[in-house]
Amino acid sequence: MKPLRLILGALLLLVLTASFVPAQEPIRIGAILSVTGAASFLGEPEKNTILMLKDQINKAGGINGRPVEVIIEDSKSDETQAVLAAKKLVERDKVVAVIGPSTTGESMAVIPTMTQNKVMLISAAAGTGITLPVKERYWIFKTAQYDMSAVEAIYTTLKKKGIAKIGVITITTGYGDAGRKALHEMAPKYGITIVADERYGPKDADMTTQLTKIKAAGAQAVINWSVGPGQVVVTKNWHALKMGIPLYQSHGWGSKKNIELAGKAAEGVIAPLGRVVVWNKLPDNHVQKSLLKKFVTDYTARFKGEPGQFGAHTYDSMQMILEALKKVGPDRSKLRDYVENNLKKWPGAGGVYTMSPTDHCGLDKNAFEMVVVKNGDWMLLK
Amino acid sequence: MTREHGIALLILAALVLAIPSIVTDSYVMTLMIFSGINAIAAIGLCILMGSAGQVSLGQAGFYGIGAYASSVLSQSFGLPVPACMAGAAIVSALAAVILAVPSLRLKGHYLAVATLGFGEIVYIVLNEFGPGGPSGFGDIPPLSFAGVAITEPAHVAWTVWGFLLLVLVFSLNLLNARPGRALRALHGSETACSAMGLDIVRLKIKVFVLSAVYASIAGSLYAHYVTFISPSSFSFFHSVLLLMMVVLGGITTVWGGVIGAVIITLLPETLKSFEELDVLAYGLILTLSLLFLRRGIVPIVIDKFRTSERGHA
Amino acid sequence: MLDIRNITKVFGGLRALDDVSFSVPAQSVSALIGPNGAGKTTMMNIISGMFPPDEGSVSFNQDVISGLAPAAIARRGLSRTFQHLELFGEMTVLENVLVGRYIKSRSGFVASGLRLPSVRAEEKENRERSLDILASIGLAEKREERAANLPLGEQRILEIGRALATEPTLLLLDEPAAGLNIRETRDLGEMIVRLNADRGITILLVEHDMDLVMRISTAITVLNFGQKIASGKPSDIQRNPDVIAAYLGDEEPPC
Amino acid sequence: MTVFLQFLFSGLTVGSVYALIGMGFNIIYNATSIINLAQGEFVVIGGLLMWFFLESCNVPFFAAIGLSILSAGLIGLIMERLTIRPLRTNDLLVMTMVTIAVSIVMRGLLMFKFGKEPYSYAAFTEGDPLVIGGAVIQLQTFWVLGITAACILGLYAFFNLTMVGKAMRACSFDPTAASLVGIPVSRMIMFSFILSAVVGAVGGAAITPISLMEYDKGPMLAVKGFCAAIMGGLGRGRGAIVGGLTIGILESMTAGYLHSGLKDAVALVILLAILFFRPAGMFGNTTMQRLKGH
Repeated sequence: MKPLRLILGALLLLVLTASFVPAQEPIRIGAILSVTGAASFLGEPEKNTILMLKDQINKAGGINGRPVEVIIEDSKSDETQAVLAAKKLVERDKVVAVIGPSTTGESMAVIPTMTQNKVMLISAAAGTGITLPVKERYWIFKTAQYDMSAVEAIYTTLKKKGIAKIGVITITTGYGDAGRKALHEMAPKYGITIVADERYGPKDADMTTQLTKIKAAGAQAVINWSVGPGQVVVTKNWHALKMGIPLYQSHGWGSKKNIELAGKAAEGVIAPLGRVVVWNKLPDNHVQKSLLKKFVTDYTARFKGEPGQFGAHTYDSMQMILEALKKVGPDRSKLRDYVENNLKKWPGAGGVYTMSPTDHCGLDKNAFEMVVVKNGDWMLLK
Repeated sequence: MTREHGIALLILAALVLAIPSIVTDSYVMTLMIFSGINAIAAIGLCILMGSAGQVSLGQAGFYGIGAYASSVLSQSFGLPVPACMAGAAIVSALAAVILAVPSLRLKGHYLAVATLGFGEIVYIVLNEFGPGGPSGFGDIPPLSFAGVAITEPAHVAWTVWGFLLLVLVFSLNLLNARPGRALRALHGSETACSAMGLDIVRLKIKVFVLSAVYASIAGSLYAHYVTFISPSSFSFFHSVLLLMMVVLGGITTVWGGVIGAVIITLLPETLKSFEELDVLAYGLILTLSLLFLRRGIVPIVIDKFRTSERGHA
Repeated sequence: MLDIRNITKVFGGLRALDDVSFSVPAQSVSALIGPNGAGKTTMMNIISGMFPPDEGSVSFNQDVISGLAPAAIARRGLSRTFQHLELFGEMTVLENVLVGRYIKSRSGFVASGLRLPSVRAEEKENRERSLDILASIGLAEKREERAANLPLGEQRILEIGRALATEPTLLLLDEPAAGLNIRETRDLGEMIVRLNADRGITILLVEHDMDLVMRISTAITVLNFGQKIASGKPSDIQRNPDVIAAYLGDEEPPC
Repeated sequence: MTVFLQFLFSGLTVGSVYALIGMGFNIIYNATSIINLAQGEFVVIGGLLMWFFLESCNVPFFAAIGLSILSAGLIGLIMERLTIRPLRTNDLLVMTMVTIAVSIVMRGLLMFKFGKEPYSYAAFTEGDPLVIGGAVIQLQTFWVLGITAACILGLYAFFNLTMVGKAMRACSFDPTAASLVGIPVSRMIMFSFILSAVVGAVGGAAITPISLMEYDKGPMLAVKGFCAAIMGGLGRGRGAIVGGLTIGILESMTAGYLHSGLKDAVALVILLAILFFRPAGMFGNTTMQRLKGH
């Protein structure tokens, strides 16, 4: 009987002392990312970036002494799963804010949940519908540039080069579709005619047919809007066909992996890329340079590969939330107000943000640099 | 309907009524809602396969038609949600007739591929011509009845599981009456059925339509609950998922569809802790359950129960 | 009641039936016999519409039925059993008979699903009639048994019960005694006679058991290699030299 | 004309891969009547293993091909041993569902080992694309076509000239009779899995330099290959080839002359039309189908 009582006593003591130690309750941030499934190329760097920033802040002592915990839910690139994840994060885990989801569809799917529960969402997807109309998207922000901005960056270059007739080839996913709509919408403003509008599936093996059609239609440039293997296959086919017209890619092109996979076919491909991809080509006095340098070097040191455009999305959302937490503390509503009103000319990895009650994205076409592939590396297009 | 089915239904009804007091966590509630939605579609597939012996790899097509048709009707024409769901069910039924009339000449794998082709065509059409294209569209009116919106999770759960109960009662009634017996007979011997004067083709078309209507109801509920839909939720993978639910739960009874749907819906959530390996774990669990529970969970449990009962008597 | 006119059926190069004609008079117990491969089952399948004849016609109550689908023929009151049993093995004995009631009832999908009063009434009647049939064929006690679990003899009887549920005027029995022991065969014979006498059902029987055939049938047609070689009363058939020769060739003499 | 040729070449390239997958389906179907929906994963395994041996282990080209084939065959063997053999059921539906579950396991393993990004390696022969009638063909396309042709010939020779091949054919006609004359049917089933894994893997290795390969490409490939096999009539080698090429060319022509967004839909509609008019595929023998039963 005695030893048992002793153990019980010891346990009691342990429990008591444990509760006396000021073990700080962590601040919980949620994230819904397409870690697996069709959009996993987005979720992977986004997740890594968040993990890295979390460890960095905790190593530096957390937020006012409280550690930060990030609960990352894999949405499997599926809207139903994303909704489930949002409910779990908001109601069970009681997170202060949510980062993600990675795709427009999933973001749209979780908006009602976030709005009902009054929790800020900073999406990593580009779709305009995510933050517009702002009145109905009170709790929703995003760090991904509008597709419109990337299109404008491309069209500005085209106009400069005197190209007026283009062929468009897009992937039949939400990403490609959003790009396709933006390309059509902006074309008249820049005096550009789309002479061919082709599409392909995310797992298609050969796009020669579509490119041949574009060429036959008399296009002076090809614009491909996709992410994943498709953009490499298009590049290879474009190269093999010796089309004699330049190939432009979307901002999804910004991964060294693509140059590697396409080999010499990638030479001369032009794309509007975020500065995170070409940070070492920036002048030293650029506002984003130092933070990008640290971000990319840290990332590469910890994970193989680069964070790329998509890592930058969650880098910025995570930094915004952390900054707001430091300033106003873990209050869902105050965090939202801070992000909306206090981020002016705020340098991030994806660009320089200016948030306001009428703009919950805060980026424009200046977030992009036009970049050309040369000798297997990125070069700023002059 | 036999007494056992009646008792099971009563228990289920009691559980459904008690949902708000059992489930307080809205995340679990959401899981319940999705399970219920999947179960409605799975029951249709159960009757189609287990009773009439037809395989469909295109059930997600009807699910998608139900979701899109109902959403468009309610969003663009402002019709009340129940009317939209009924309208969507009619559209799905028509699609089912169009598919069934030529396909039912086909047997086994050929029929499977015809339904697969149908599902893919629906997916492509939604992708190309659906409102919002591949990106989908949102702001779909929420579930409502007589003008009162149903958005409270517990109320949505009641609605979904209420539909599920209705579908179950309807199905059990049907299966234990003239048409249902004919369907089960069809599974046993088509030769004998024709000698008994059964019009096999019409029966098959009707059961196909029935399964399409169930899938359509499920799709409509999904759309009005999530209020955002895109084609990716209605792809081939969802057809396979529904098939997996039915086979795992057991195709010989509609309860198999319900249990299978709940398990398949909950499984990925419980595997989250495996992180990177969750796909692998999911696949392994499916493989093992199919290997060891090949007749399906519900039939095996029922048999166990019956033998033990007999053992005691 | 049933008139078979010049039926020919060719499978590949084989003439399974070659210009066969005979008729089954109303209220009779007729039998179709012949050695293995004579074309008896082929004839049964043609009469019941499982496949069409190449030439010739089948008339039932003066209407040509050859070319109709099996289900359409069944709905005209011609039911059959199968040599290789075609029961609904996973369903209960009672349910098997209830399926037979299909064409005699009308509840559709929606009415049944909603269990409307009309459905309840019809179900009740179907159940009563089916139980009557089960009682008359001696399977009432096994009504909740799975059909596949019955012994062979009872399965054959259940097939007859199921056919009866369609309320036929003509019943085709394809080797009903195959695999039955002597006692079961005797019971079967008595049952067939009773059906014929009590319910007024005309019966056409294909059977190998000559004892049974000779005892119960009123008219017999004999096939050999697809051709009709004899027809007449049992006593005439037993004495017919062609028939004896045919069966001797088959090493299975009648009686 | 040039444009037409270009569409045709594109269709042939894609179609020959469908044909190879369709043949893989047929090999297993003939031995077991199972539709192996993990067939697409064999193709992915072929491509990714080839990359692994070539780029990661720096094995010379021919050795890499040999190793890939060997490993794929082994994976086919393991799949049969661990799932199909213990199952021993006549329930084709459960068997087919098991192949789906196995394909999920394979995807899980591939994701774990290779991650989610696409892989590629250099074409088998270096050099500029060939120009025929103004249309451009990548050299790798010839490899794909050549390998498909070699597989067709090889399989033909195997099934018609070797003892094992003849025994496998016997099993597909009538397993009971085959086992009566002393053919070990279960071993033939095992061979069929090995063979179909190898055929799939070879196709995967050949197509990767053109289309890239990633862990989750399998299901789409399986669906297309299945359609190819069905279009030609399940179980008919010749049928799968014609079916695969037909679908490939149809897709390419639709994309070229109609609209690229509709290419998959048009191919499917035509597949359905063929099925409705010839319920056992273009070369399927309806009576055979009826005799073989359900």
